[in-house]
Amino acid sequence: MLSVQGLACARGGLPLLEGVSFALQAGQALVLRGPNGCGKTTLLRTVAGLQPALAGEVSASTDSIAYAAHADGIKGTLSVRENLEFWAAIYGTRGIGAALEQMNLRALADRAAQNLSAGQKRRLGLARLIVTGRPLWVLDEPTVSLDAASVALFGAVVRAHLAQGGMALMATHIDLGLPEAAILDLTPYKARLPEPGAGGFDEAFL
Amino acid sequence: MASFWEYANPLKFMRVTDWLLPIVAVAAVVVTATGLIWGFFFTPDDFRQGATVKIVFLHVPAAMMAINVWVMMLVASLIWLIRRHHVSALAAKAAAPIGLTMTLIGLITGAVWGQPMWGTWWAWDPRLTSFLILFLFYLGYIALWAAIDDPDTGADLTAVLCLVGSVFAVLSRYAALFWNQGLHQGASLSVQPGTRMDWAYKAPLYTCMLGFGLVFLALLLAGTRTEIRARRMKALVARERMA
Amino acid sequence: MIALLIRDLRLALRAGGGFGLGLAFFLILAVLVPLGVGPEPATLALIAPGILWVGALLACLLSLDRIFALDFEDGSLDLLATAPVPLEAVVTIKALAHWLTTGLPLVLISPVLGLLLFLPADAYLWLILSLLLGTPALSVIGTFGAALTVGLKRGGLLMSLLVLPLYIPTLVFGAEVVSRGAQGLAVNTPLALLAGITAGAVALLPFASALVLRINLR
Amino acid sequence: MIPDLGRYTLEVSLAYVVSLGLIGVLAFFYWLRGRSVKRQLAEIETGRGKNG
Repeated sequence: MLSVQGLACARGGLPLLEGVSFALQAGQALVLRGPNGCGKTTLLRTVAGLQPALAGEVSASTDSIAYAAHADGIKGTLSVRENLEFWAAIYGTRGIGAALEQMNLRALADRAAQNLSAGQKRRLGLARLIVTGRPLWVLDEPTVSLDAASVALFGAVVRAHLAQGGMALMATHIDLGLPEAAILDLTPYKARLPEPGAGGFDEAFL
Repeated sequence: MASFWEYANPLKFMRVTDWLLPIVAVAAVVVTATGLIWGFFFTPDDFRQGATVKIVFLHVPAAMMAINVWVMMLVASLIWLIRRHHVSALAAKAAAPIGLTMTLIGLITGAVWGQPMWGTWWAWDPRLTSFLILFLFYLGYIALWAAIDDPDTGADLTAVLCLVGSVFAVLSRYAALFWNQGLHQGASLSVQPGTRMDWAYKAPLYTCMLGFGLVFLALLLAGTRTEIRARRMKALVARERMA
Repeated sequence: MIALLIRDLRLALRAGGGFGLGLAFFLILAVLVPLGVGPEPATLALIAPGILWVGALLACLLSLDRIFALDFEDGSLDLLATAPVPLEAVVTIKALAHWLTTGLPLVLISPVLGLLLFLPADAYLWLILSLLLGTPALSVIGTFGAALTVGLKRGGLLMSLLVLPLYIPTLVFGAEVVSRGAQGLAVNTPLALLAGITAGAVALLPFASALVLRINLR
Repeated sequence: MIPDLGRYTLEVSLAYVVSLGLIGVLAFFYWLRGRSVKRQLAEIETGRGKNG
């Protein structure tokens, strides 16, 4: 499970969000909403451990998190199988068969990833998430630039993941097609900047 | 209670340097002018090097500062990496162009001096080579600062570069020594090998060294003030955009 | 870890991976130098150690920006940084892959180019040995430079400016081994120093590279 | 007033002129940039004051 307490994070040296708290139990999904630039990506990267938090705590071992941005880290010159086997080896999981099956990629396993259609690529990206074997998925804009069918596929995969006791933390500004997910609007957590020249230590810059 | 680290507060730094900078600047001009005028007009010619000996009053202080500035940048970078005081990182940033200029002065005065003495503008002598390499390190450091938008990322990356660069600069120095035993006289304070430098030269030389140190300090304070303002300006603009 | 190495090697060897570019550059340089300097064997023999070392160094430099840039663009680097492998190990493996695809082929082809440049017969052993000892340092130092400039626009030129000064000690000692070998002098000292620099760089620089990579990914 | 520099007049005076010139140029740029940054910052700060 994941619990976030009083998290504050910054982008480019400026505090962006503060006092963000939420918890996620097994089988739950949480969607972060908010206008562009409100700090969704920053929050996700902080939770994933890519950047340090200004304050607060993220109580999930980083060992439980699989992070994915909209770039999937797929290598075009490697085949579907090679791509997945690589990530399986990195995460120390065995067997990519289940992921191939679930994403209906078995027939494409030996095709180079650069020859896949956009939807197939997306399926490969999702298969990568399954291959990691991690319970907590942290997804940044997972459905951006996808057609309706792919969005539905994405919803089905996340649902299956949740049904197996997984968790998902997602950021988006469009509809994900996951009505059962809880929604957290980040707008109220916008960090209040100190008054200019208030005499704080390094806040003198702000 | 009044800890040294308080000066790492940008506001306090600005307040203190507000009155300190003019004093340092005036002192820098006075001391440097005294030393150089003394050296240029009122020192005898050396019996072997003739009037060229007067170049020592520029060459040695500049060369000394070229190294000292890098050491100062190294210390400032370490302070930034360990204690994360922004003023420290900005001071390192402000120091680099001064160090670059000092290195350049050292190289140019050396060439102008070397021409009549050794009959060549340039020699691949370990000392000269080391300074040329130091010049490249300064260039790289400044270029890296200039290439990065985010101020904290820039501070972090340049600080690591400064650390790693220092190790390699020292290695290069030994490599250059190993590679070619040179023409350059050994100790910087003896004009001729074996004989001690006369006080007639030493006194103005020390004055010039102090003067160059003060010039560096004045420019450093001025530059750091500018960098603090620029940093604040950037933060304000970013803040405006976010609001 | 081995999976990462295999993946990087595969990527380098497949179409568009850029394998062989450094090698071709090294070859072209060895052809251009006699054309510029003149065919005099004595002159060429004199400058051969330096040319071969400078050529190897530039050929290494040429492929450095591929180490992280592609992985950064397609998001793999973010994923690797959040994966259960230490970033220090990732950086080391990347440097190793770079060495295997760039440094090692340079070492293997260098005797042929030595032939073109009339390198004295005594020097071949030292040429191969010094390149074998020195090119790993070039890869590791270059990985640091690549990590330092990974997120930057126009990072390639800047990286050259940052990396080349760091290459100086390796170049000096490496070329010194070969030219001493060519003159039949003792090579122990520069060889030991070269090995020392490589050992130090391989042992310590990955930590700096991982540190700057983390900063760049923030 | 000007000391007799003998055969090295050119070298010595060149060294002095170039060195002082470089320091002067550097100082001038530091001053120039300092002034422009100071002015820009002042503009932003007063702008902020007006907008609340």
